[in-house]
Amino acid sequence: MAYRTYLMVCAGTGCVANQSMKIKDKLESEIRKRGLQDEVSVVTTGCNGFCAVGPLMVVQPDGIFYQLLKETDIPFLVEEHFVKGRLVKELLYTPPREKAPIPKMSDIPFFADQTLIVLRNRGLINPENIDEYIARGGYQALAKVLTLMTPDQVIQEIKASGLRGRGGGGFPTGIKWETCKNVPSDTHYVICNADEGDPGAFMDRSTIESDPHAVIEGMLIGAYAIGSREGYVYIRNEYPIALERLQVAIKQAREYGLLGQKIFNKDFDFEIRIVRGAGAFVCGESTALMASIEGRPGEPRAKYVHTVERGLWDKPTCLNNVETWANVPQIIEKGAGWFSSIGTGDVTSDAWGGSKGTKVFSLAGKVNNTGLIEVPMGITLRKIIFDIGGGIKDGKKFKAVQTGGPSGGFIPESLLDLPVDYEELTKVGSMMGSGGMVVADENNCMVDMAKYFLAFTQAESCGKCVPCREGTKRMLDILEKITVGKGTEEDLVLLEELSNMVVESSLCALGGSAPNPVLTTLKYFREEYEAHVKDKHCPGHSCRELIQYIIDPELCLGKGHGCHVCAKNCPDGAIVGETKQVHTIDVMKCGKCGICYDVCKFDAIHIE
Amino acid sequence: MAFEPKIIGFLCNWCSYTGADLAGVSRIKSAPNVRIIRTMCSGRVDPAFILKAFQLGADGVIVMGCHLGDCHYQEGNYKTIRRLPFLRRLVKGFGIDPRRLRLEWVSASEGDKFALLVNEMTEEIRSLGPLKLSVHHEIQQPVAHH
Amino acid sequence: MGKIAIEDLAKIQEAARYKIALRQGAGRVRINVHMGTCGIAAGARGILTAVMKEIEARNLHDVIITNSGCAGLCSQEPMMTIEVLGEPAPVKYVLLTPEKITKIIDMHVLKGQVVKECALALGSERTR
Amino acid sequence: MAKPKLGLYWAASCGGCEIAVLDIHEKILDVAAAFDIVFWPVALDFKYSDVRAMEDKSIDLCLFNGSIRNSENAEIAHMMRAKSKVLVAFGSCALEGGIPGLANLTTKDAIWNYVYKESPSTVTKNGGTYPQTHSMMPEGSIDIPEMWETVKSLDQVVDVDYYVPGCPPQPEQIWGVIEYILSGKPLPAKGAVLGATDKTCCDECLRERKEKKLKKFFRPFEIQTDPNECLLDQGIVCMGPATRSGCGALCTKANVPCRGCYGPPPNVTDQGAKMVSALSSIIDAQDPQEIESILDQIVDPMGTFYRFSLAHSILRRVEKS
Amino acid sequence: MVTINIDGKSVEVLEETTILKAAEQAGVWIPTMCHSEHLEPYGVCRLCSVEVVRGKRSRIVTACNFPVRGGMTIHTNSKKVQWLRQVIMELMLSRWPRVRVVKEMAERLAVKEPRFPSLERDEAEDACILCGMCVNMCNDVVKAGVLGFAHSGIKREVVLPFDERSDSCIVCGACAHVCPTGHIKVILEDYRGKKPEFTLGPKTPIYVPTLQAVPRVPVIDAESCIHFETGGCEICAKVCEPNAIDYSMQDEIVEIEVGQVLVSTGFDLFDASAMAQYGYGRLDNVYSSLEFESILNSTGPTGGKIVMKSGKEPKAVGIIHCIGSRDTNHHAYCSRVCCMYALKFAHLVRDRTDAAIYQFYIDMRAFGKGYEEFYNRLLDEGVTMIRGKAAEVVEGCWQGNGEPSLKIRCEDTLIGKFREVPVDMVVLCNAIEPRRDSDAVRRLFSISKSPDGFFLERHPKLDPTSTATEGVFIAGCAQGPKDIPDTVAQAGSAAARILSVIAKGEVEIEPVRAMVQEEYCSGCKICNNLCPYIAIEFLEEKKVSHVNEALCKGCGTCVAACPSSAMTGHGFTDAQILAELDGLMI
Repeated sequence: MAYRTYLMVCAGTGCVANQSMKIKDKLESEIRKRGLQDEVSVVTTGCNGFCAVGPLMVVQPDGIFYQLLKETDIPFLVEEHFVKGRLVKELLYTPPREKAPIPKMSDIPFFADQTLIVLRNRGLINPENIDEYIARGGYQALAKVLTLMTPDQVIQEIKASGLRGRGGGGFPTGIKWETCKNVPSDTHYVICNADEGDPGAFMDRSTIESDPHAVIEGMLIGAYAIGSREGYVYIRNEYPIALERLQVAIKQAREYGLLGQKIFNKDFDFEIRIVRGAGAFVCGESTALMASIEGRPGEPRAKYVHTVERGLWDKPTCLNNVETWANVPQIIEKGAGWFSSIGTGDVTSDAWGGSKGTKVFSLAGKVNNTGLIEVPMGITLRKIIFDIGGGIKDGKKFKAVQTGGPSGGFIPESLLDLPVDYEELTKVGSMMGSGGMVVADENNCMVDMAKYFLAFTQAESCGKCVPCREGTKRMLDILEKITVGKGTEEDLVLLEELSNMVVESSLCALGGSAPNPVLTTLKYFREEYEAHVKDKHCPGHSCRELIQYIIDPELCLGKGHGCHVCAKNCPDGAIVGETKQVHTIDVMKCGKCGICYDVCKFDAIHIE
Repeated sequence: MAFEPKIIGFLCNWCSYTGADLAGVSRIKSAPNVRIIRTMCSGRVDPAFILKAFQLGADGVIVMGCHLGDCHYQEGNYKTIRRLPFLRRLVKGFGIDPRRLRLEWVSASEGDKFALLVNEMTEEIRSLGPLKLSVHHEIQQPVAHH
Repeated sequence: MGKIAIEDLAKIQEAARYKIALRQGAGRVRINVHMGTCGIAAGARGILTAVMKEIEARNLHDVIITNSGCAGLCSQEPMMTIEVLGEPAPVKYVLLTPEKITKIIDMHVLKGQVVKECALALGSERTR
Repeated sequence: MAKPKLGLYWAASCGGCEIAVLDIHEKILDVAAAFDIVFWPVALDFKYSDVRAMEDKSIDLCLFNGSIRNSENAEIAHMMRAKSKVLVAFGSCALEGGIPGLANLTTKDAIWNYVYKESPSTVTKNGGTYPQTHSMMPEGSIDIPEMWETVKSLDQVVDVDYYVPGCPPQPEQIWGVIEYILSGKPLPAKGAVLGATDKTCCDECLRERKEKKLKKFFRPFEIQTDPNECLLDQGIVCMGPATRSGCGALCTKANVPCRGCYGPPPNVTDQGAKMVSALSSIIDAQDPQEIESILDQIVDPMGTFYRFSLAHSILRRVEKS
Repeated sequence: MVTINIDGKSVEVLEETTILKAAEQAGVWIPTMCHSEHLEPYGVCRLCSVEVVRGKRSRIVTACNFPVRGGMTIHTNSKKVQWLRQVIMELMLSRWPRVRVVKEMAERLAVKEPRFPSLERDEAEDACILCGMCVNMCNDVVKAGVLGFAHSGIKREVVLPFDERSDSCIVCGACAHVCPTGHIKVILEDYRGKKPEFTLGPKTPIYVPTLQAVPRVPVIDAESCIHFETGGCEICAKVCEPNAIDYSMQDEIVEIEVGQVLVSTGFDLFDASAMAQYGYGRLDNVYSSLEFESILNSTGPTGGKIVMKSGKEPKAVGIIHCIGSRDTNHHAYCSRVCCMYALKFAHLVRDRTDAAIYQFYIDMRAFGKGYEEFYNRLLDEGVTMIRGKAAEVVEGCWQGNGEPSLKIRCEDTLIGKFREVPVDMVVLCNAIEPRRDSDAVRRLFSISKSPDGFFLERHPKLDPTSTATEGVFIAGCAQGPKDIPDTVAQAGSAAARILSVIAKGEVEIEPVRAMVQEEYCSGCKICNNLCPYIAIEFLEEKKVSHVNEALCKGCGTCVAACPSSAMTGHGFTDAQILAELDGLMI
């Protein structure tokens, strides 16, 4: 039956965690209560990207964007909008530092400035229904490939499109497919790396949750091009919803004969198996991933013989990231020219000459609109952070942005106008990486941030080679010393030397990129290190040993009239003073837990 | 005159017969009552021969063979050691005193033992007296069926 | 549906096209049934169902049906406004009955002629 | 020319052999047609005086079954020898004493004492009386034959022309003999055994013989025998190896060991001694005590090995001192 | 082939060989810490990092596993490479300061002290430096799959499955062999009292038995070879150019039909450990005569030098006669040969060392030709002959040089006194006894044995080489203890007897034999397993038994046993014996 209105309820992990499923049920019951169930259909979709304001819903065809929904709002919302047709202002999105809400989703800057290729179906289709994917033009690319194009033509198309690996390396996909295809072997494997070990990165998860079939179709096209009959999706076990949606998608694809024997009755068989990652970050690296699929412990091996020549079970294997595979159907359907028109540089002569198409970033950190964004290559950091991201939270001042997850580097304010693409980011010491983007503001201590990321990579080091195993631990020890105020000048020199050594001589990319956060913070925020070392002072006010909580007498007495709230809550009993009098913090006893800072309603407590 | 028992002796060629020969050679005195039949091995002595001997009027039968393990044919005497007790049951069944049938091992070097046995057996049969069987009066030989 | 061939792709696409199109907000004609509390009392709900039945019967894919609040003219309820892409101004129909709906859909939505007798006015209120 | 005369007589017999003659079923009519039966006391009412009245050798063929147990048997035996050209010892009793021959295991007194005195079913008035050969009755004197101390086979009393073994001889064999005689072919040498072969029962037995190494003997009811395996291999005493064949191994086909009723094979004089010799060489024991204990498992050696041939064995009877 | 340039030297190597091998060929040293030529390159210590320049790009790669390609220039000692090595060395030195391999490499790379402490510092000298060679050896070469890594990152360690002794460990010691720091130890058995060969024997499962072996080719001891245990290793096959090693060879049993057999199966040496008082198998340097022979043998484990287990020359040697011979508890007979070889031992010890020699004998039986003269010569050479059976050999410290030597206690019957003779080495003259499996061999050839257990000859004087069984002959110590001259003589006579039969071309058989009259035999098979000579076989098609005349000895047991008297015996038929009976009874 034809509905007049569709409620696209976001069912991405973020929103589901915020009870969007309960909201969906409430919506359905309210609609049924009012007898509108034949007119208004509730559809769960993949993640829309705007996780900061989840759980969210888009009313189509009107395109109205409701956000920060609570179960209690639903009865009123259904009554007002669907019965009476009036918008509910309180639930609309109001950009930070503005008054008027923006009802139309397309007008909201967060969405407006994005260019969706990989995430074009997000929020529009129910990922667990293959018909809706097909309705959006799904599997047309596969049909086109199987009927009109030879494998070589497909490879030429991809090469022409300038598509490069979205996993972080940025290796030209076309060349990778071509080399893999030309390796003589009875078996070729095709792998989708959905391990996504970076903390703070959730692009692959959303892509699979919103549009699993895009990945499947991409792999089918890739397999046809390379001549592979077997594909693996190596997906983290920590992505239950994505795993389940992928399994449903594969089952439906197999029912439609899009997987298995004689696809589209052509002489092309292809089967996809799912292998669940056991939670090791190192298994994101291609050779470690393949070792894990083969049942061996996830340890990388030297890649002097590329995995396209000898990969899984020593057979030629083409491994690409989820986002890379998801781009393929669009390129085939809309043509390489359309794809290469987006992004920077020129790939006609040199495959490494440009960064084409779009990149999905997971924008997080101290920015207002945290969420998943897909932006064209070449967009500047400033536009991402301030236009799409909605600027720094609580009006704080921007300090740095870290791209590429724990293997990426920090980029200072001076380079905000840097166009985002593979070459530019690598030039400044960071890297495109998987697409994690963490914004830090004035209250973030660069040394502490570097230590956080290094601690992650050090813990995740497989421990096989000496530089990474021992080197990262020694670097971490040094950073530990610095953050507790025991760092010396030589430590900084030593830290840099160790970092360079680990980058140069580590066996795999994990070790090779783990020092990036340290190197870039040393390069751009040397003064913060000096502060920690010389003045024993933490500019970002976050290294506990180096900060000091002080009560401002005027505010405490003037505004708060000595309300004594901070003293009551202080666990160490470090705050001296009676009500109605000025309170002071005994420096020796103060455990720097920060509770007084939080509870003081009058902002009388500052951090030095 | 006194009852002279007729005793049939079945001696094996390699041990007891040689032993008897040794007794003779060493001039050992012994009773003449034992009439000797030589067989290649004590295993060759068929129980029917022994019954036949009694039927023909023998008062006693003694079978002599090599000691166990010494048999020239390795296991001949092992068969005899099983046949004689079996036959002794039939002999007892026919009402003949089992002492009239003896089995002894005499090796090639035991000439004296052979002589001793002959004397001993003769005295024992003499004490038992002649063996009277009703079949003795049946003159006719049972016709062998062929 | 068992194993599909390439042709089936188009069939599926066609079947689900209407649903997807709506979701993208693409539509040539937009019918807005005014359902303020009084509108509903005057039978706007019946009008809305009638409109939907007509659309479905004619298997139209480019007509958006929405409802909105009260248009203000309580006396003329139930009312609906039809905006057609490319036409200068939306047309408001008043005192609607399910029967009138069929005629309006045929004449205005399909053929593009405004049904004078049912129409109240052209254009819409000016908002500052 | 006149039909040849046929005579049958049964001395100490159970009559089984006579019935076996009838067992040739309709062929009895051929016999009746071919022969002029002149003497068959068990079947027709012939009188001894009739036979005495005949000339000597006037009966062409006489089938004499049953062993010689008393004076009457001997008297008729001698009479039939005189009256018939061909005297055949018909059946195991005539040939070797048979089951009645087992009386030689004991004495006449012991038998009478038990039968007329001690057996529980005998009612004795004044201490039980023995039958007298001559006794006076009011009606006159009665003479009954005198019971012999030893049972004898026919050829131990008179000269016998041919022997037909078996208890009873198998009907096919009987008919074979009669048919041979009717055919007028030259008769085989005197003393020949007809109605049987020169081989032993094993030849006709269908059971498979494997290795014979026995540690234990069983009586037929003690174990569940394997129908295809030689009974002796399974430890059951079977007289088959020392018994002439001709019966078609009837008993072993019925899962019962051969009793030796067809008598010893051609070259064997004493069936019992031969069987003892054969059995003892397959006993698997070397230690005297173990041998004794195995032999104890054969309960009645005399009865087992001389069941039919005791009267005709080398020693013929047991000496009671 | 590909030409590359290493530190200025150009070298031609096969393509795909690693830089390390190419450098070796070019005589350039590259440090390695986790490399062994038995294993696939593991590339974890990164010390072998070198700078490779190809076209305009230069990068740091590990030499041990980087495949060489044409037109490559390699700098193994550029400033950057040296710096990298030093920092890596500092890392290792800070964690394992006392490990010899690490200290040596650090010295060689001019790294004195690490500039930073390590929280995981391990003072042990045999600490595990996580080079992974043991794990790879166990999994890839030996294929026992016992060792493995546990935990990741800094907590990585080599572990046994569940930290318990694993059954699949075949104690091949390969991991201990390849471990650079001696962290892995193989617990060996206690060799106290064991023969020198056990300690001085071949070190590897594949070895050339002795230099005089014919053919002189190596042989593989299947019990201790890893390949037969786990199917792995095969290193010997890899290095053998003519690849003559075939693991699938098996022992073959070949059946040959012969007419006659000469059983000369030799003797066993009496196990002297049964006489505990002499300490054989319990005390070191107490050898049996055969062991001493192998020590004297120039191709033996000691190459002919008379040395104690410790490798030093003995100062005094005691030779004790009649161990197990002329002894009612063990063997009453005299083993006949000991006296003479004991004298030979004395002579050789006198010849090769300047040790004092003591002989403990009961009677010196030098009965052979030239034997007595040899004995007198020995006396002249100063061998001390003590007439008296040695009672006991005990441990005792004599020279005081810490070498635990032995003492032989005995009663010297000539001077009527007890004596304690201190010696360094004791040689026991073990008795010659019949082989342990002689009963089985005897039954195989159906020959009997004499009371002392050796094989029984047909006649001790007249016919010592043949046996009661036709066609089976015996020679040598199988028939009784004897020395080489006697054995040669006896063997010669046995051979002559055999050849005489062969020369005649036909075999004389017994006239007296059994025979089956097939018309009377009904196949009751009672006779089948009676015959000790297996002369009676059963003809399946005719269903009758049949006697093989060649084998039948004519004992007649089967004739008596045949229930249907189908079996008759030529010369001793029933009729003949019955006739004898008749004759006797008149």
